[in-house]
Amino acid sequence: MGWIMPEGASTYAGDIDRLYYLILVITGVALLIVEVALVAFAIKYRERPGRRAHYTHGNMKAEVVWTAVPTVVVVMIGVLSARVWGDIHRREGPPADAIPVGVMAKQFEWNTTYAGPDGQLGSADDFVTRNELHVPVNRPISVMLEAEDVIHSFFIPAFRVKQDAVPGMHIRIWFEATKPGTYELGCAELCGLGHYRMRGLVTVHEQADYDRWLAQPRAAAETNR
Amino acid sequence: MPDVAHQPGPGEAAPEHKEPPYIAIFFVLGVLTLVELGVAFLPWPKLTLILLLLLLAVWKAVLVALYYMHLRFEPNRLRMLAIAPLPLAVILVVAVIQEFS
Amino acid sequence: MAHGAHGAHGAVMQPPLYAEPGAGVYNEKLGMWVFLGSEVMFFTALIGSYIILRVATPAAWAPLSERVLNVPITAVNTFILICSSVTMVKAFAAAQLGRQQALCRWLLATVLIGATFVGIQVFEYQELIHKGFVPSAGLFPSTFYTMTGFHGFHVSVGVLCLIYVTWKAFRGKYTGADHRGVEVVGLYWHFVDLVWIILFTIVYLI
Amino acid sequence: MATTVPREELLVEGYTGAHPVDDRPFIRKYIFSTDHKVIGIQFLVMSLFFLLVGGVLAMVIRWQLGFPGRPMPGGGVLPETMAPGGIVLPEFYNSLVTMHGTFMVFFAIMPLLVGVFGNYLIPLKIGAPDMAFPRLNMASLWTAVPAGLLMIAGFFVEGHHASAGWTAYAPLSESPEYSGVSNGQVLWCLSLIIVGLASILGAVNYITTIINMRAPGMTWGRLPMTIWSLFVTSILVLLAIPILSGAVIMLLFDQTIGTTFFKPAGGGQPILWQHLFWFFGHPEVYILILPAFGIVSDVIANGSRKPLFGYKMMVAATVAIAFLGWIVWGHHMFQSGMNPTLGTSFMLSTMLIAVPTAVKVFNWLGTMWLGNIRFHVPMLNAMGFVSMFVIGGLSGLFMASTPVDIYIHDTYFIVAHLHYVLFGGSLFALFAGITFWYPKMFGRMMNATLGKIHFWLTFITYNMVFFPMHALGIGGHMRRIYDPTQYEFLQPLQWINVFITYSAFILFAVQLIFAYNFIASWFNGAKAPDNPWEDNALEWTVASPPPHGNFRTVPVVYRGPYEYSSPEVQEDFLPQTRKLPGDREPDVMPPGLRAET
Ligand code: HEA
Ligand code: HEA
Ligand code: CUA
Ligand SMILES: [Cu+2]
Repeated sequence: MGWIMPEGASTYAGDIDRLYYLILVITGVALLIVEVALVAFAIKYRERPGRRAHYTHGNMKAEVVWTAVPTVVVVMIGVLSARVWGDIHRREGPPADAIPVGVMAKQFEWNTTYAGPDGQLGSADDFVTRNELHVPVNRPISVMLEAEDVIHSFFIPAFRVKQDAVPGMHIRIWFEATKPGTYELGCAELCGLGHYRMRGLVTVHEQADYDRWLAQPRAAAETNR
Repeated sequence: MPDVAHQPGPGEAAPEHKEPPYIAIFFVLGVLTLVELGVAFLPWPKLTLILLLLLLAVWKAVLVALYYMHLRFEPNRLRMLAIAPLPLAVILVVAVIQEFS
Repeated sequence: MAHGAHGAHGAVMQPPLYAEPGAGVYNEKLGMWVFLGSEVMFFTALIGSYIILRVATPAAWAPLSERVLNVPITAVNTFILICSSVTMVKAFAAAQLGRQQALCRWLLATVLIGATFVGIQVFEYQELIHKGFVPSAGLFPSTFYTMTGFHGFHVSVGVLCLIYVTWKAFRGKYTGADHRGVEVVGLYWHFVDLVWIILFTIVYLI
Repeated sequence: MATTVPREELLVEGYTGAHPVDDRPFIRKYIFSTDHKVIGIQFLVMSLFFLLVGGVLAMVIRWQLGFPGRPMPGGGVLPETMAPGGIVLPEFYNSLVTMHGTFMVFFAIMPLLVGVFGNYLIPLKIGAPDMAFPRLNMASLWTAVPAGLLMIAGFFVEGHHASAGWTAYAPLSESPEYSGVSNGQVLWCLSLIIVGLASILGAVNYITTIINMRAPGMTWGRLPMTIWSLFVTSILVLLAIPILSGAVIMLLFDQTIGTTFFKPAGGGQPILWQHLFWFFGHPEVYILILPAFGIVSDVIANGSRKPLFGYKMMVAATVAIAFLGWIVWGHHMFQSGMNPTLGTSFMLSTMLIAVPTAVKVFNWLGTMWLGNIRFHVPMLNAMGFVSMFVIGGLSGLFMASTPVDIYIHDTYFIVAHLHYVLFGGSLFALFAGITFWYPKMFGRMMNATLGKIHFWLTFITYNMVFFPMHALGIGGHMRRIYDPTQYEFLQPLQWINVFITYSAFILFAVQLIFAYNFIASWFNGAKAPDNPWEDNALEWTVASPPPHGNFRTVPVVYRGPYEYSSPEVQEDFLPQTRKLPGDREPDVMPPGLRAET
């Protein structure tokens, strides 16, 4: 338990975590100021016989300070956040060399469509896995998110990726995993009684491994059709 | 501030009160409706039509508010209160339309 | 109104005598205007959704000439509602001058014309439903029935209120000095008319 | 009180103040009463009941989260469709979460803050005999009650109660084929439409009353912060609730008559529901906090025996929050598929809203600074409010930052935030407000010792319940999940859930102290003096409880409500109606009063 972010495994994680820690420090300081002042005043200015409160209606200078300082601080947080946000949701879309993957969410499973050897989604050699997502390490992955029934949310905590999948919409996101291994994929939007078990696994392969995996299940998928 | 409680409020029933041109407004409203009907079926570009029709509708609405709801004769404070929600309506529609256009 | 709010005589159509200057109008009128602010937002939700959905999915709206809506009859109905607004405002003018007979007659006319509007709308609905234009038939009918339906509901409530006011008028409850009921119900009535003016344009003509 | 004018003599045309004898029959006095004070107390009873219901639902939620799949003690009484053998079903869990949020927001906190304090305090504090429209006021209460019953009825209908969250995201909320819920959701919609109508009627009344019925001398610059906050809140209610009503009506039609506003299959837009809901929803959360700000401002000034620091800035901040509150709704939708550029604008506006709130926090601290602080129970709760609300507000900044929100959106970080602002904020302020005005409402004092015990135990256990939720959120724990142990990465965090659950049970038990104190004091509390807290505002110049009609004659106001420790008088308080030699008469004076002075 604590305030430490779990280990990240994508290119976003660094930026997001840094921003998180920055805000943690800023808000921590603000919180400390407020709580310390509150406790100190409570002790120092508790009622004592014969004392009288200082009669004042305010102080313009103080007001200006505590309006201006928070303004500067939050605008700074805003500007820094906007930059990271802009990197994630790039105007020009995912990098050109990204591997396209289709993810169709439905109650209560994730169906992932991979492009076949032609590298194009929507062609005859596509194949599908259920509740599994396989990606190579250090390659941008471009995910086309769709939903069949209700809203779901594609959440890979280790990658700091979360995006709603909305029926009727085609939402493209991208990410790049940086560490091989297996990670959990969860659904973060209430989608019905099975929402809590709408779980999948993401496997990040070394490139060679990935190529081998890509070669193997294709036949099976074709017979499945 | 003057002792406002004793002055007859604006739009109050004073005997010499002159009636606003209710009937004239009525004819304007009727004519504007006819114009709208005429305009709607003109073979003009869609955007022009929409803007023109909206303009006519707002014109009519403003006439109703100013004269029939006698906003024209009300204190300023009330007039401000009456138009206060309109910016919110615009904010909502304009922001959400960004999503889909 | 109940105790405390107003005296029995004199300045009932003014702000309370014993208070700081407020909006400069009497309570009931201020209250109605405040309430109308809320109504504006209600119709914003419905009309705004219509606009947004229409921008998002233009294909769900056929060109004007191919739509099933009966524009001529609705144009007549629009005119009818405008007529009811003018009779309403004439009733108010009569009330201001304390002309009892004129007040009753104009109010009665407003009730009848208002009810006619509702009647024609019901007829229009029947015709449309007959043609298969039912609420579940797509985006256009969804928005159409919700907007015009809630407007019709408002008109109907207005007619009921007007009937009550008319009944009171016939019993001579309104005077030149106190005709709050007439003015307040009038504000509501004109507002409903105003909403229709907007609706007619954006639903039937655009 | 040393007033120079013999008030009893001054009768004003059109003013019928306090009734010397109250001869209303029982039913008009206590049930269908038009007296704002009775209505306020009726709202109090109603909403405390719903607070209790919401609390009970929370306990069931906590049981399931702490011990997923284990039969709940006493759960055997629940029907098979909810918890067979005492084991909570996933469907039932979703209903629990939905109804916990719904009851707490719409039937507990909102009526407590707006219905209770709006009704009880507005006429008294501005010096009016009653609301502008007493009968409308009664109608508002008796519209809210059936709505609440309708909401409860949902538990007993075929299928489950509404279970798409209190935010009711479409299309889940409107598709029985996906949710398994039909009638429950319909009742949820109807109930919200009706309770919305009640709120709007109330708001119309409050706004009219505050604008038009302030006693002579009660200028805008002398209004207590409670009244300012309630005024601004009422405007938010007036303009935000109809948006919800409209949206819910469309949702209802989608479900019942087959329209397709939010149904993608028929060309509708699920995102539109979210926009409408949050366009209402964010103003709504400020509806839930602004009155709390007002109550706390009044209590802190009273407790510190010092004028409120920066009154004008406090008013300006309230208004600024209300304005900005309309342009930040998108921060609930950063991950919804909303246009990212729009997201950036919403982030910046959300950041800015921290500024007026900061002004408020520092002004409360400024009020305490160099004060002479009395730690009565209301003051303790008000200080609890400041220290806890700040945590909730600051956690809001994490979520306002779009990239960070990617990770913490829909996790327990949000749950922690919302409980810190709603419980740590609104509910602590309510404890402050209820204990502060209880003597006026019931003419009896609450037990101060029990009050202090309740405060400290609540303060501690409350933090034990909700502070660890931040850690869960940072660990990635999603919200609204029935069984967190399904995920491997959450299993190491499960002990936190267990800890929270035990703490929550204690927290609930501690609330029973409050319930006991509340009920027992009603019957046996010490008789309350007219002005137990030595406050300046108008309600403390009349008897406890005040008579029907409030003031015997028109009160005249000579100053603002925060003149504590003024050098002009010996005592450390100076009532608003007390005329000192140098005081000018208000510009507007009722004819009767003017003639005599
Ligand atoms: C009383 C109710 C209340 C209040 C007052 C607030 C106040 C704020 N809220 Fe909160 N919010 C909720 C109730 C409330 N919220 C609820 C119920 C939800 C969840 C809804 C759901 O999904 O179910 C929610 C969700 C929510 C989200 C969506 C999260 C998500 O779903 O991903 C966001 C995102 O931006 C947010 C932000 C904020 C901010 C920035 C404030 C600001 O107003 C806070 C400002 C206050 C401070 C900042 C603290 C005091 C200031 C200082 C001490 C000054 C010094 C400090 C600095 C300037 C650094 N809130
Ligand atoms: C003001 C609002 C409020 C309050 C007070 C609470 C109080 C509590 N909440 Fe609630 N909660 C919400 C508003 C609130 N909550 C909302 C809006 C959500 C989101 C819903 C959604 O996702 O859709 C939520 C969600 C939520 C969750 C997340 C569920 C999930 O996502 O799966 C959890 C989990 O632990 C939880 C727990 C608790 C607990 C343990 C309490 C405890 O504090 C309860 C303690 C008990 C009481 C407060 C009752 C005391 C009674 C009295 C004082 C009455 C006295 C009576 C008389 C005098 C007669 N809440
Ligand atoms: Cu899918 Cu939650
Ligand atoms: Cu918000």
